[in-house]
Amino acid sequence: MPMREITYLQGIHEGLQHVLEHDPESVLFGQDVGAFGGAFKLTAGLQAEFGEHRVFDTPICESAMLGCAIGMATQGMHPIVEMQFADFITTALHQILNNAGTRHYRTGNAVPIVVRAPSGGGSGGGPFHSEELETFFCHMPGVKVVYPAFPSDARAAIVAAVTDPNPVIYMENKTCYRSVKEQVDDRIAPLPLGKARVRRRGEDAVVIAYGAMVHEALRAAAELQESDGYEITVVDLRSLKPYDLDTILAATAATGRVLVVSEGWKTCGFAAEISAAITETGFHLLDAPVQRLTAPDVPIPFAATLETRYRPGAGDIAVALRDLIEF
Amino acid sequence: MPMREITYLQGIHEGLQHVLEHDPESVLFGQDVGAFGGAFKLTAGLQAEFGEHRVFDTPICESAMLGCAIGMATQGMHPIVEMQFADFITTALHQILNNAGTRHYRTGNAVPIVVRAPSGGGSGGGPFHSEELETFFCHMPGVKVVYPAFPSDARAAIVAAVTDPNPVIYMENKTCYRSVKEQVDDRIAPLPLGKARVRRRGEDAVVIAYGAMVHEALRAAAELQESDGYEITVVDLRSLKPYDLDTILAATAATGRVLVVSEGWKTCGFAAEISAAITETGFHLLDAPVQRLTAPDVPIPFAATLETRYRPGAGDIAVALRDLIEF
Amino acid sequence: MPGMWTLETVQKVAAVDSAVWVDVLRLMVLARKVDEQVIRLCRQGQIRGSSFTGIGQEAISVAVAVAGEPDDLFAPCIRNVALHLGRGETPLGIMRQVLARPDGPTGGRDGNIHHGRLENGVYAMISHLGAMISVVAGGVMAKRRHGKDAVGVAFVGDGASSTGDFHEAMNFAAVFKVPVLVIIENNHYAYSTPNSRQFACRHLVDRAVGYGIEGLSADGNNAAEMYVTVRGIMDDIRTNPRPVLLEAETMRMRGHGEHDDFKYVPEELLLLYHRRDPIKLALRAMKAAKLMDDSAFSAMEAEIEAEISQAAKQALSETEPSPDTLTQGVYADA
Amino acid sequence: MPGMWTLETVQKVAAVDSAVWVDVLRLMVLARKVDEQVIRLCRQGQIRGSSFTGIGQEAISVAVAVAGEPDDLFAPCIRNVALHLGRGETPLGIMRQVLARPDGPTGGRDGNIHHGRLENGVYAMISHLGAMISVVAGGVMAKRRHGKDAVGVAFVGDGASSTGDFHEAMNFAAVFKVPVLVIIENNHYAYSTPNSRQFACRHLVDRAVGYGIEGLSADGNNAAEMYVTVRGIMDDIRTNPRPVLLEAETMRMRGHGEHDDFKYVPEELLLLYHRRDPIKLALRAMKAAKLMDDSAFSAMEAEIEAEISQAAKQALSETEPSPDTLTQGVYADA
Ligand SMILES: Cc1ncc(C[n+]2csc(CCOP(=O)(O)OP(=O)(O)O)c2C)c(N)n1
Ligand SMILES: Cc1ncc(C[n+]2csc(CCOP(=O)(O)OP(=O)(O)O)c2C)c(N)n1
Ligand SMILES: [Mg+2]
Ligand SMILES: [Mg+2]
Repeated sequence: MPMREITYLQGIHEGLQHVLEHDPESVLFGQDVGAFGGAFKLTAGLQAEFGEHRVFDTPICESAMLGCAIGMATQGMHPIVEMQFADFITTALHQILNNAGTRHYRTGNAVPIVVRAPSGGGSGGGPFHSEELETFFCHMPGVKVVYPAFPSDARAAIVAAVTDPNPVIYMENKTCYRSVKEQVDDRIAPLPLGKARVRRRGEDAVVIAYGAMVHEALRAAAELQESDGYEITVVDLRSLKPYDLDTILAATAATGRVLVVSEGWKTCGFAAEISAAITETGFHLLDAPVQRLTAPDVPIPFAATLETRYRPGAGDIAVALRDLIEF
Repeated sequence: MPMREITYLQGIHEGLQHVLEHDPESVLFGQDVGAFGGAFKLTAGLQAEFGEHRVFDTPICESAMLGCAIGMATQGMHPIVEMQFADFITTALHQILNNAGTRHYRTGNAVPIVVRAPSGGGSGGGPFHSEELETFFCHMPGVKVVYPAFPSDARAAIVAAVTDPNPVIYMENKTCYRSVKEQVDDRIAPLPLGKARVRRRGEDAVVIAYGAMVHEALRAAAELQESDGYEITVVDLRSLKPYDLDTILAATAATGRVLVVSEGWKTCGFAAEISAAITETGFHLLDAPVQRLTAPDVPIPFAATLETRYRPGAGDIAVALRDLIEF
Repeated sequence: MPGMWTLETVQKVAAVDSAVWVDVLRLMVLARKVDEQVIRLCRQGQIRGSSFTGIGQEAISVAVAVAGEPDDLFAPCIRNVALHLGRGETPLGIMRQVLARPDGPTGGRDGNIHHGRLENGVYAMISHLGAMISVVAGGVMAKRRHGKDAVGVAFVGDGASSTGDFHEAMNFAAVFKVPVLVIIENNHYAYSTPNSRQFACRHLVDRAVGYGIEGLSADGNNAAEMYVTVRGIMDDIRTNPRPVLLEAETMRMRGHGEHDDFKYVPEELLLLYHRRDPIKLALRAMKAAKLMDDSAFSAMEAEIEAEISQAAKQALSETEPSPDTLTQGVYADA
Repeated sequence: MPGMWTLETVQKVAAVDSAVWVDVLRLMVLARKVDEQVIRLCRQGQIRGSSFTGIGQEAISVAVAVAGEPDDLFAPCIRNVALHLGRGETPLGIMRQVLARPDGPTGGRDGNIHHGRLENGVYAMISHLGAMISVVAGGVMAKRRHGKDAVGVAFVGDGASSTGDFHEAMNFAAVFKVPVLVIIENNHYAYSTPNSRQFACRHLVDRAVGYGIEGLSADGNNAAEMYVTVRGIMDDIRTNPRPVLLEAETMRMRGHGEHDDFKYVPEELLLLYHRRDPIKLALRAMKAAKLMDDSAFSAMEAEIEAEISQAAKQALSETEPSPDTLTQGVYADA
């Protein structure tokens, strides 16, 4: 098959297009996603292609948007809701935690909704347009969470999320939108939810990462190989709930040294979960304590000087890995 | 000083009474907290004592209640907001995470609000009246979280929460309301936030717990002493953010074996944070991997048979401790 | 029948097939007696926690249940056991629900009133007030896309009208012209909080104009008026899709739950509504219209009571779900 | 001045001290030129991300800023730089804010428009639309308990009126009779979404009746009408505390942010509002009333421009905060 280069944003776009084309029950809605194409122009052209009936704008009402999606989903539709920024979901978490997340357990009725959550900082979005909220969603029973890092996975994860009969939070990283590119062909298969992917292999240590941090980790690994000759495994989780404990443990066994990286806040963050899970089930595999490298417990600052320090980067990861290996 | 026995509920009530009496800037509001005395009769008599101006009912609007509190707090008042059940905060988390939690960092203006969150299951509240949401709050920068287990601490924690210049989520456990009693005198001093209390000492293992789980842990420790002669340390965290890492590490050093117990959900729960933090800073102190004992990732079920299995109890803790000690 | 009606209403009532009134009365009695049975079980300590009933408010649910078509969708709240019963739930199902039995509508996983069977078009509520209006709107949008001429009905209380969710859903439905009837059952209290501390407008139906939709009021204790009003709206929005707001004034004749002594309600108000009991009013009118007599009514009551006590007995003989099922079914299988 | 006014309005306008009109005009020009400077900095790549301005909507903020008393509280939104400037923020403060300088109102921690100085009674907004109305209501409640006769003013857009937070806060303020003026700046669009897809009522001010409060409309591009209207309401609710809703029709003359080419806005609408530019309208009226002439206006412009370019130069000469301060001040010290 011929290959072509697409961006992460195109990956999501193509995933949406694929779903809208092949699944007549799918609809996409959110603020400004129609003719305007969304705040990031990610949905540009989809309304023109599939019609106002399939791709449409809503008023500004996150709770009603999610409630509407739940109602549709329980009647056999496959709604995809775009939050303009992930940050605004906190006005309506009850619709996800309580209404969508508990429904199958309580009634046996499936709620196949997908909530797209443009996430993450790095370009001056400030405290209300940069949040990483995966921890909230991963803590919710009945909810699944995906977080692709590469364009092909982003595309495949849309298909998987829409196909899954459960509420899926689709985390998408805004800094990856245009900066991350990949060669892909036109075959689109759903991403297997719950399966990580090892992006690089080495025996000195493993970095467990997701979203934009996968790319920082890969840069750090390349740097360290060059500078110190260290060989680093990089695990791209791709799916956060469920997460792929088998792959994590295998990498732990192979390296004995684990660094978990997240651009979310530290306390009670997703990185803690991975650390705790490794401790519980793979303690004997460890040559050094599992370390977390995360954002500090600070609102996401606007100034470039502050945000650069705030957000873990390849340099920070390299330092943490060196410390870990030389522990 | 003469001693008398009070319940956990009375502890909170007396704390509120103390604050309302001594701090003219304090007010207490929420749904039905006035003449009716609240869904649990916890605030009974306070409106009669302090007047409608200080203790008042609101319409059903969690976001406006919290917003109003933030507005008052920035003007020098000390509002205490009662959520009728903690579960309903998820309709308005943005007011805590974004509006209260970021304000001091962004503007230098303090936001001394207290949000009372009646939490926890155990008596058939079902999925929407039993939630344990401390993980959400502990993940929020700029927010503090207390969770007392004993009547005297409950009383002192109200005073501390109101005195603190930051947003404080005051977790209170509904099953403890009438079942937990303690001898107290009339001296009321604020609880030092961030300080745990060791409730029992032993060298075989330590249980780190909070809220209702402290009592289950104490029962388990007593049982194990009797049945197996094991000596268990029980740490009552009392404050979850900040949490008392020094006390946790000291207990880890003394026992080498740590069980973290929480009635919240497992994945990304608060117990993971404690496990990760011990691993990071006290790995060398461990003789066995830190274990978590939490509720499973399941909506809180209503039936007694299910809820009893759902919620960690003294028996489960004893089993986990025995496994840990015999690791 | 009470004298405040317009000629038009009287004519509408008269035009309804008399069998409907028997259905309406029967369903009100059934709901009342189911609720009374639940209260007995609660008093006997058979039910975990408190119990929440709709005693005094039956006419509203019954009107909707009887007016609905098979494809319609409903979002009941905590006062609508009559809606459940009218849309296919059985007394046995209710007994199993409140007793947390495995064969009940939520298999014992949810609390007493948070049930609903989607196969009957009835959504299981969540407690968060106001949250279900947008759900039923979305459900109706889906049904209509599937070619069904479904309409939706959501029930909320006066207190729930203060929530942001109420507002978002009303505006959303108005913008998308979704055929949902949102009924505010104004029973004067939200738990202990009276209307005067819940809102400052004269009537909650005054909110309709702010959504650009019609708003109507009806006497929530008058089953005939409720039925002709609800039926009229549902028929109308079925062919001319749009949301409508209906405020039904009524009274909760028990505490918020059985644990609540509702001393905050003035005696006179309860007395007034006691005289305006929806079953009494309907029975009197039907007797006057010769649609019912004492012996037929007694027979109806007896039959219903027998069914309910049999249901309670059956449910009591069953046991709660096995703890081993605790973690099953959190997710739907792919 | 435009001819649609009632005699009463004309009389009210005439009764205002003429010095006020000069203040109003000056502040509009200042805000416009500050916004234009921000746009220049944005184009030059000096600003992170996009920039959000209030060009075309200045009259609304200015009316409030000039009408306010020292104890009053304000919750501006993203189109209200004029409110900030009118309540004590300096052009230098704004430049420092958009350039994320340590001496700016948020010390570079927050994005360009999310600032406010509490010492001036101005709350720093959060992005979550509608969330600040209840905050300003709470602030006013506190001030009144402290014996000040403060009133509050919150600004929201047409889009924000769809949020649950808008509703909860309006109802809350109505129940507690909090003196807040909530101004909906209806600029016809919420980002790309036109009014027709945002709400279905005729006018957003129709929502007032549903809260049991007064609702007024005013021409948001007519500074004189805005001022007399806002001043009248603020004076009135100061002594007779209660919330009021005011819908001001206006137009956003740029994109949602500078990244947005706003092609979704029909040319004619922009042309219409271009002719109705609030500064032009005010200047023409003031010239007709001999309150301003060309040379005085040029002098005013020149003076303002000098201040702004000096402010920009100063702010540009400073540097962003040291990364070492990143974790400071998340909590207030006990
Ligand atoms: C968002 C939210 N806040 C608080 C509650 C707690 N609560 C349950 S019922 C109730 C009163 C409801 O009053 P109303 O809507 O009038 O219904 P009624 O009980 O009178 O039928 C309250 C406050 C809730 N369920 N949801
Ligand atoms: C709760 C919430 N949802 C979504 C957004 C994203 N958002 C920011 S501004 C905006 C449009 C606002 O329109 P309007 O209220 O009319 O204000 P205007 O920009 O026209 O002044 C949107 C959707 C937000 N800030 N908050
Ligand atoms: Mg009510
Ligand atoms: Mg607008």
